[in-house]
Amino acid sequence: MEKKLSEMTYGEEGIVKSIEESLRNNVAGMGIRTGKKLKMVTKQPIKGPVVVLVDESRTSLGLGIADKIMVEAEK
Amino acid sequence: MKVLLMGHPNVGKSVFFNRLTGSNAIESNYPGTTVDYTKGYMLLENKDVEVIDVPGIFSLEPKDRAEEVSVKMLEEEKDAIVVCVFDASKIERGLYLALEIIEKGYPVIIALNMWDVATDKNIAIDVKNLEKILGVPVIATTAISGEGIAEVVSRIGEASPVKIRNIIKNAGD
Amino acid sequence: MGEYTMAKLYFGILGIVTVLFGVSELAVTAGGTSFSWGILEIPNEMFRGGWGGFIVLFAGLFYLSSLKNFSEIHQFSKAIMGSIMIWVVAGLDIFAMITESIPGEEGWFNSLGGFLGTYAPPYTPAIILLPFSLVVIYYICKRKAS
Amino acid sequence: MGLSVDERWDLIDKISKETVTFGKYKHTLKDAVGELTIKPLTGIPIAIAVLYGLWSFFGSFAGFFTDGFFVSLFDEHFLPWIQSVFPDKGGWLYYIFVGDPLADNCFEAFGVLTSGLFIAIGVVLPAIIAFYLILTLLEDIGYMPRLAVLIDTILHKIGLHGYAIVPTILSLGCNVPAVTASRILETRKQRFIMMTLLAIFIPCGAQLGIMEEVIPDTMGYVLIYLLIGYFILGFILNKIIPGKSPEILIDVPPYQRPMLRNVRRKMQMRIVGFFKVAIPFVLLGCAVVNILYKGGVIDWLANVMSPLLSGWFGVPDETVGPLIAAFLRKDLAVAQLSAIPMTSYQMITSVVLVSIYFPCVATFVMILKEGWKDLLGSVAVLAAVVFLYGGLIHLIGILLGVA
Repeated sequence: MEKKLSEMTYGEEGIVKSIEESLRNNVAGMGIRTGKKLKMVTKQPIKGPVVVLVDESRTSLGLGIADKIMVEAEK
Repeated sequence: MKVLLMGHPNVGKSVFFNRLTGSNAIESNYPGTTVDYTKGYMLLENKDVEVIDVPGIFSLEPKDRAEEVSVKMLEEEKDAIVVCVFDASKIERGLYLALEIIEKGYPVIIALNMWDVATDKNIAIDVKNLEKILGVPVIATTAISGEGIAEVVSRIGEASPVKIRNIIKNAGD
Repeated sequence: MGEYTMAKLYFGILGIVTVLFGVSELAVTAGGTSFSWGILEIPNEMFRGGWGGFIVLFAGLFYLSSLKNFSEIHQFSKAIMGSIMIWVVAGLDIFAMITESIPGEEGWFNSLGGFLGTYAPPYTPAIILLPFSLVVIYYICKRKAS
Repeated sequence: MGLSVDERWDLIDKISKETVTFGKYKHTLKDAVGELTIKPLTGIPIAIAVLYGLWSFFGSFAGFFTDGFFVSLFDEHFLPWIQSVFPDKGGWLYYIFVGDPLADNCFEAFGVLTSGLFIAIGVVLPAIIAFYLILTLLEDIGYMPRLAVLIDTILHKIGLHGYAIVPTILSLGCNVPAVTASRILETRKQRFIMMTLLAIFIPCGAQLGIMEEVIPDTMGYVLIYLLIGYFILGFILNKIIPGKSPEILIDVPPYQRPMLRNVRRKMQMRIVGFFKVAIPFVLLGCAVVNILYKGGVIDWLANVMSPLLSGWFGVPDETVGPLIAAFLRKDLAVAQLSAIPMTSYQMITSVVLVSIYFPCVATFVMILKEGWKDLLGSVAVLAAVVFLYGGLIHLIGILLGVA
């Protein structure tokens, strides 16, 4: 099922499907790219940032950024 | 000739720097800004060579002013040798930055730092093969214990610019 | 599963005691008079009693929440965190004692009697909990060994 | 020559497939504890415990040196000695360097060599060392990014993001390096908001040390007023300043054991840096204020400013002296306030005023380096804030019946 990164629930894993063009350079250095598997570690309440696990390293993204990344969630 | 240490934040770069230069490090301000960086000297083939510890960045597309300075420092030292220091357990991110620097035509030598952490995480890297594909020296290091640092020093001279085309070709076979 | 029954029982009891300590610290602070019983003294002070008590309370809750599925690493780490929080509060209570004990009222340094007197009971709840919280180290080592 | 982002990743994928094998990885205890500290439900109580530790250590450590040793060293030994050996009692030089010949403690003497040295070495030095020690440890362990993630939600409301906690906390040591650190924020709007908030609402370590020493009972209220001001002003600035506020995007590194050598080097750098800025201004501040007193300027100003000070802010007219000193050093100003007789609510108000009304000269210069337009903007905001917020605190006092 394809959804936004921001909509993933705690502990869910997924594969990045697409990243909005304007963001690609920004998140590239962090190792986030299409085809990469990531896991949601935690979401902060009240529209706070999310923390995802990519290649065993944790990156925190603001919710607005997470909205612009689409993932194919695994179930 | 100058040696630039570049890499992500939190990969033990400053420990690495201390190992290379001993204790004669100087804190400096980048001209016109207030971003701090450290420089020092290391002995290379009986000559004192300046080593600059460039503030950590994730890519050459700066996202804030501190990162802008790092990129500018690289651009100003056209004839520098760049030592890329990565976290070996996050090699893909590291290669991203290294490729960006190689594409700009700098001679690069790669230190896969925190090798012990990668081993703990059961990540195995074929250093010889990586070296063959990239065409630049690749060395496994653990800066905290000092492992591999001597090899980095002895092989700095081997660094030379590589064409990205060759890397693509080598990766193909 | 069975090998952790002891641990669960231990941290269950420790958790309950810790929560009780935390709650009573908060109550004493709100009430406005300090409370002393045996070697236990609960200070009536916004900082150590109020803020510190809040942390002790949460340390207890961390212990209790680690009980379910204790052997699982993420659950067990809650017990570690509970202990670490007690170490923070107790450690700084002890540090405060040390810094008070050395300088003297008259002259530069305290008399030996005055120095030792600072360390006599009663103690704050966190200091009393401290030795019991150290048990977590045994379980960390045990886990590392296996 | 250059590759696009996607091409580069494709290449890395190929390389990595040939050279790297990822084994089965199981979470270690370090990872598990790391996750606990970043999840809101467990992370927030832990953050509260960390702040408790920071504060408690700060108080004990600074108290040990200041109350335990420096106070008696300065008041009982140094002060009587210098009062007796300094020549020409009653002359200008004596007044500037030693101050009040009858004073029995180094706060009230207010000379360059008495209060000036005592504040710089006896009070501020221990406070700064304690603060930077903990801060450096937290940084080197890798806790700061976690704190940044936890607090992002709140800071987002004031146009910043979580990483702004780094300059904010750094600023509790000294505003000067904190202005520098605000460069980690991406846009000009964010940096402007950050610098303005730092300069106005964050008390520096020197000020905290002095407050802990002279007004320990009312200090909590001062901090609460400053904290509330920080968020109110941030919220307003975020609404009125044009520009973008990008969101947080940071790496959360695993915990590391701090390297002693690194910690030592960083501490040394920070403390030396601090003292280069602090000492000259503390001493200069004492001298300037004493000259103005002696020349009658302060009494004259106190009269002129009376309607504003006692009328609008509700503080004694004598606070004009400390307000002038605050231009140079905030710690000096707070120390000076403690010698003026007033009610405790007036004390809270005037300490808050001294803190917010103007950044110290060193900070001022740092902001100027970032651009004079930003500085002018900051000063304009500041003037409005001091006037309104000072009045508001007075009003609250009147409503509570304590002013």
